[in-house]
Amino acid sequence: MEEEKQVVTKGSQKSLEVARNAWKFIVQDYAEGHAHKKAGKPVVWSCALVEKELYHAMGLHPFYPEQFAALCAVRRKTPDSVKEAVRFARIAEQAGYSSDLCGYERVSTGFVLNGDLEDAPLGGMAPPDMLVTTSSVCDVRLKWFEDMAQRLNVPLFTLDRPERRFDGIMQYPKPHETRYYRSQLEDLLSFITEITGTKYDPDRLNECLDWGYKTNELRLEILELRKAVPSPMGCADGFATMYPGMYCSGTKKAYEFYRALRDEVRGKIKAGKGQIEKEKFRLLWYGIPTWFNMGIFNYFEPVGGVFAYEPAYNPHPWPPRNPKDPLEEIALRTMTIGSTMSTTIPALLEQCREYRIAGGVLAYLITCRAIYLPSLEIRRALEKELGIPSVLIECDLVDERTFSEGQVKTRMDAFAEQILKKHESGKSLNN
Amino acid sequence: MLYAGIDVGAQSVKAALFDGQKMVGSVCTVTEEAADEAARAVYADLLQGVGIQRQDVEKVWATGWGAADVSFADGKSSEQLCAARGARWLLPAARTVVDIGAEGCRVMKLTPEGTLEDFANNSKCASGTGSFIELGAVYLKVPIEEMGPLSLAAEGAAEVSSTCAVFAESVIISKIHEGETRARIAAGIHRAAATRIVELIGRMGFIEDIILIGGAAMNPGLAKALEEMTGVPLRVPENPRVVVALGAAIQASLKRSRRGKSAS
Amino acid sequence: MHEIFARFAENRHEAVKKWKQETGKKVFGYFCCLTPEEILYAADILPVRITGTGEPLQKADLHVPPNSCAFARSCLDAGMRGMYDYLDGVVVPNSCDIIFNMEFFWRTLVPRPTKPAMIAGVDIKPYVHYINYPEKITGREVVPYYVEVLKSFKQDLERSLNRPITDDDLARAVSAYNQDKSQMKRMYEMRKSDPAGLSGYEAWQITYSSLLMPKDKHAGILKGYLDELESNGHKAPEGVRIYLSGSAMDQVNADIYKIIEESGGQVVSDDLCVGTRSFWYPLNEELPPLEAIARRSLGTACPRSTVTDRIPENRWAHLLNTAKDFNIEGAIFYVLKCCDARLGEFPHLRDKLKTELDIPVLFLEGDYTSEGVEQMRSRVEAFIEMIEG
Amino acid sequence: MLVAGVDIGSATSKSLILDGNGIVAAHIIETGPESQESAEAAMAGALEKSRLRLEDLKYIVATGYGRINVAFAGDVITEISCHAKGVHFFFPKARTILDMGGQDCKAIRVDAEGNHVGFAMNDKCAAGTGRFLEIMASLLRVPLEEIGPLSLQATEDIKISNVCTVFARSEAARHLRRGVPKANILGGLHAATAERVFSLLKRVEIEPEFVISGGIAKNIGVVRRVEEKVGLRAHISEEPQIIGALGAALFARERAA
Repeated sequence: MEEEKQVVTKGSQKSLEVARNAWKFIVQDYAEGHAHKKAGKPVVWSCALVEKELYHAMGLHPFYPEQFAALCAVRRKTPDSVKEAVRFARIAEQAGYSSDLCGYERVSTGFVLNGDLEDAPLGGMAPPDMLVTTSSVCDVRLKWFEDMAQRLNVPLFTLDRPERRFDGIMQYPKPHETRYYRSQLEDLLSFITEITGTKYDPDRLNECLDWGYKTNELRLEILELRKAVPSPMGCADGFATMYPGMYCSGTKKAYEFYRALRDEVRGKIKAGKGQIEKEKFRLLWYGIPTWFNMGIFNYFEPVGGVFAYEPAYNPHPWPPRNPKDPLEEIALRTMTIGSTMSTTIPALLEQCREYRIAGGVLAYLITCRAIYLPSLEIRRALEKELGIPSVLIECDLVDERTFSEGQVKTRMDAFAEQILKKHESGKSLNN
Repeated sequence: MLYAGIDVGAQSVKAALFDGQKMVGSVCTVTEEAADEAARAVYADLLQGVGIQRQDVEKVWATGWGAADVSFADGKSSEQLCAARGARWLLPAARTVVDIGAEGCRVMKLTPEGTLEDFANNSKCASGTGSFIELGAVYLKVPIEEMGPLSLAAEGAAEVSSTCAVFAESVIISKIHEGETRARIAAGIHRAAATRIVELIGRMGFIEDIILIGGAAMNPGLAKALEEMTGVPLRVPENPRVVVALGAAIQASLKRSRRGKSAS
Repeated sequence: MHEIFARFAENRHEAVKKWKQETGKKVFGYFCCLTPEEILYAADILPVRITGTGEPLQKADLHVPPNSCAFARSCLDAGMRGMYDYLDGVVVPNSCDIIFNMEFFWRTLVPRPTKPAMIAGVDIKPYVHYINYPEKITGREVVPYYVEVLKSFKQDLERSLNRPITDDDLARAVSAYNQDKSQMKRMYEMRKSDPAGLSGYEAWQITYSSLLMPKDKHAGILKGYLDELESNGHKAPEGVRIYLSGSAMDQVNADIYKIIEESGGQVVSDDLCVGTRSFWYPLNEELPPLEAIARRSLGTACPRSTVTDRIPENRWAHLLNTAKDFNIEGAIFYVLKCCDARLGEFPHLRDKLKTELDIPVLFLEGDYTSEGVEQMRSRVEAFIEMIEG
Repeated sequence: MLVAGVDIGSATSKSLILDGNGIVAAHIIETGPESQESAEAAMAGALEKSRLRLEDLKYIVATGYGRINVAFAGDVITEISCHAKGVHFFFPKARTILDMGGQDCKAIRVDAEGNHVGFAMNDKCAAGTGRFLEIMASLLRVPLEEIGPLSLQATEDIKISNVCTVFARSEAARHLRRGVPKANILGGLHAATAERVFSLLKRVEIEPEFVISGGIAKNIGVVRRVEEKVGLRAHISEEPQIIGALGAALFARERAA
């Protein structure tokens, strides 16, 4: 971390040791990926929402363009140059990709168009043998991966998870839905076998799913621990430590990472220690963070505000392990996730109660339709249902050119004044 | 034989006279008058300046935003086409024409033979136009004609990150507070505008020679910023504002031989 | 132009309300050409495509943020303003991120004519129906999956309407749709000639009205009209042959056809949902009707859908064939701001058009206002002039 | 007890001195490039008017865009809280405030004590800000204070479709070139501004009573059009521009107490 300092700007101050060391985990994982490729083994570029245990079971090392774009948002080539994300986004925009498109898409496309896949932070993403994406959550990842596959002339596989809608009650996936998804998982495995020669081995997959399941349980436990007052682990820690769970699920190293994290959080709670000395109010961060400016997560600390909860990368409970039919298990897991406002908004309100949230900072991501579209409804629900004020931070995920610091500061200051006024007047801040 | 071209823009009207070999006269007037009257007045000025009569002119060709309103024109063509014609006549090696006016920026790509192959316009936002620099000058309290020379005096440039011409004001003010010199800020404003323009040039493939025309071409600061960012020398003609009008005049001279497709 | 087509295309709400009053039948609104409207037709319902107003938003701006599809926002605004109060139901397929969310927005924000019938937290007579359309349209199990989705939609409909929808009803719908599709194809065939048999704007009026009229009626009138055009040798004005690609094309932005024509061009084919995509894909009458409907809907080459497995080329295939069959000289992409699927595929299609077919491309970013369309004029003029040389 | 508020906006800087009875003096100047200098000059003006010295003031609060750079201020508070406070002083019944300055336009909801309980601000585009109309006034060569009244003489509001200030300017120039009367162009520009402002106001849910403050409150053309859309008459402070400084001074009084 030390030697990186001069090129990493506006990092966040993390409150946990494990979170401060998460960077090493990422560097190590990239290095393993590059070594894997050099040894002649296959590499996949994957959308972050594909079930990663499959890759580890099939001997693939995955790189994730979304995560890579976020990495580019914090790194510069030289201290004087623009952020790598801006450099790549410009390349894409020159090639006709609209600046209204998702920053992740523009950055990784620019990286591909740049031609030199090593000319990037951490040596870039190793040249892929295949691309895999999913229709989960947003449309962009379909077109984006199609486009990269065409430009790299590399085979692509798309998993389709139909966006299920829940009307009032949570519905268990119907047989035709899991059957549909399961058939695609089978086809994905044959697709991988065809390219790499590696045969599908259910025992190997079960082993990875065991690690994945245990890791997920740990992450759920940590999430539960984070409800403690004062907040032992903030959003800066949360975002810094999501990498192993999001991208390395199914490996022992991810499990060990969260075990250490869980222990540290437990210890902090036991010692009665929070993120800061005197916690006055707790905040929600809705959406993906402003990767280019993670310092924002410490912004309210001088006035006693801490970011306590972020729903973005949180784990969902998994269905029980089904070693006899691991593909069925994965299909069931995936088809249980819902992403309509009918369910996400009430769930978010419930979480705000549980985490004693006093205010919401909503990333108003103008280029990420999936996160952006519900923003105004969430803002209204927080105010109407819980009496919680919120503020919108308008920007892209990784493209700092969209971020107006002065404007954001005024908004956040006024928002803090509003919350503190409530605090002074003796109204309960922690619902 | 003489041919006239009239370029009716939103803020100024330009006219040029072409004799088949060279440009024999040109006028550029900032005016608020209705398009037809303004064109008439500028055309009269042009003829008077050269000292010829209306009947000496074989054809009058209109272009620009108000081209359709020029009642005495024999025909009209788009600005893109006229810019290509004019630029190519001034610089036979031109393959890329960058036309930066007050509100618009467009880049034309030409084939090796000189015909228009493709073009790109700036879309909904005015960064990368002359106005961006103009407003910057207002905020810096520097006369607009001094902006370019001022920026040339700077060592390096301040980062002006705002993409909105109006909001650049707060960025500029905060740069002043940070102790930045006016020259460095002026350089930063030019770089910000140039970034957008380079994006458009990039879309057309950066093919040399690149010629810079339009009112903003007279700003040496912008030309320098563009050269630095593209890494390619830019050619600026002597009177860049009238190149499109000249192109219209040339277009008029070519229209004779075409398959009866006169102006509709 | 046939007066009935013009009436439906230019005054859609009045025309449909009048039809409803005269027939006493039900009308459902739907988003997107992927909707299995044949099932609605089979239930004796008139399916009409929902479009917006292009006016400044009055109500929806409070709920849907600005940096998103202006078309969808405007549709919702029209709904919230009561302009669609004559609808008896609304169908929302999962056809893109924003339309997907229209299910929630329409259900929670647009006043509905009927009361919900709640059982265990579920509305068993929904006003807004959601169709979980697959995003990958070529998977091994996609047809059985989608047939199941359609079955449950049909059941919801039967419950809401209190009537069965039989296989005979469906077969009748399939046949009526095919008749209209064949007339529409014939109309497009007539545009292959130079000059084209119909102008781009005429073709648009005919296409748009087909989305607002019962298909049997539309097919009948269209047949008579095309016969008449053929017998009197009608031709559209000559012009540079343009392929139009882009987002939703309704009464708000259809002036783009006129602008192209006035600039010396003529739209001869397209890749629009109010265009080829609404009829291009026939229904196989040999198959069980639901499967035929499922396959038609899955066969539609929407920019949002993906075919993948290896290198995806279905969008290019449509373009390539059209460009050859219709002798295209230039392509205009009129894409609404923030339309992710369109914006994401554009650079690739543009590059292929230029390098493989040597067809020049003009990109226009639309904002779904009629003034916005007018502002495109000078660029369209320059583009067509460029092609003329 | 004497206290003061200083409001350093992007266009003008304001200072206001308050004692137990009310406003003692206020002063408005154009903001220079340096916030600190502007703050000093604005403060000096008010001190001169009231024949006071800086040492006489017990507490000073700074607000506005340049608030961080005011060395002599005891505290800084955002313009949103200050505007709410200032408006509340004049209009205790006010619940919805529209404040339109040069670059910012904000809608603020306040409670019975004058605390802001919700706000919405314009996005990163300058359409719908005061500067938008200033730029148009200079294009049309109409003095700024006359554009509002002139816009009300419009026989028809020309539709302005461009949201970008610079492009709207060229659109306006084209209308001028087509012979459209200035009043109608201004009508269109004011209508476009009112449209943007209204959509902001809707986001805080308009409740009576409704107050317009900030520089734009002097523009009758915008005020009338916004009133029409909102369906409420707006209260307007006679010196709408000093509301922020007043709010800051009121906060200073609370801090000093």
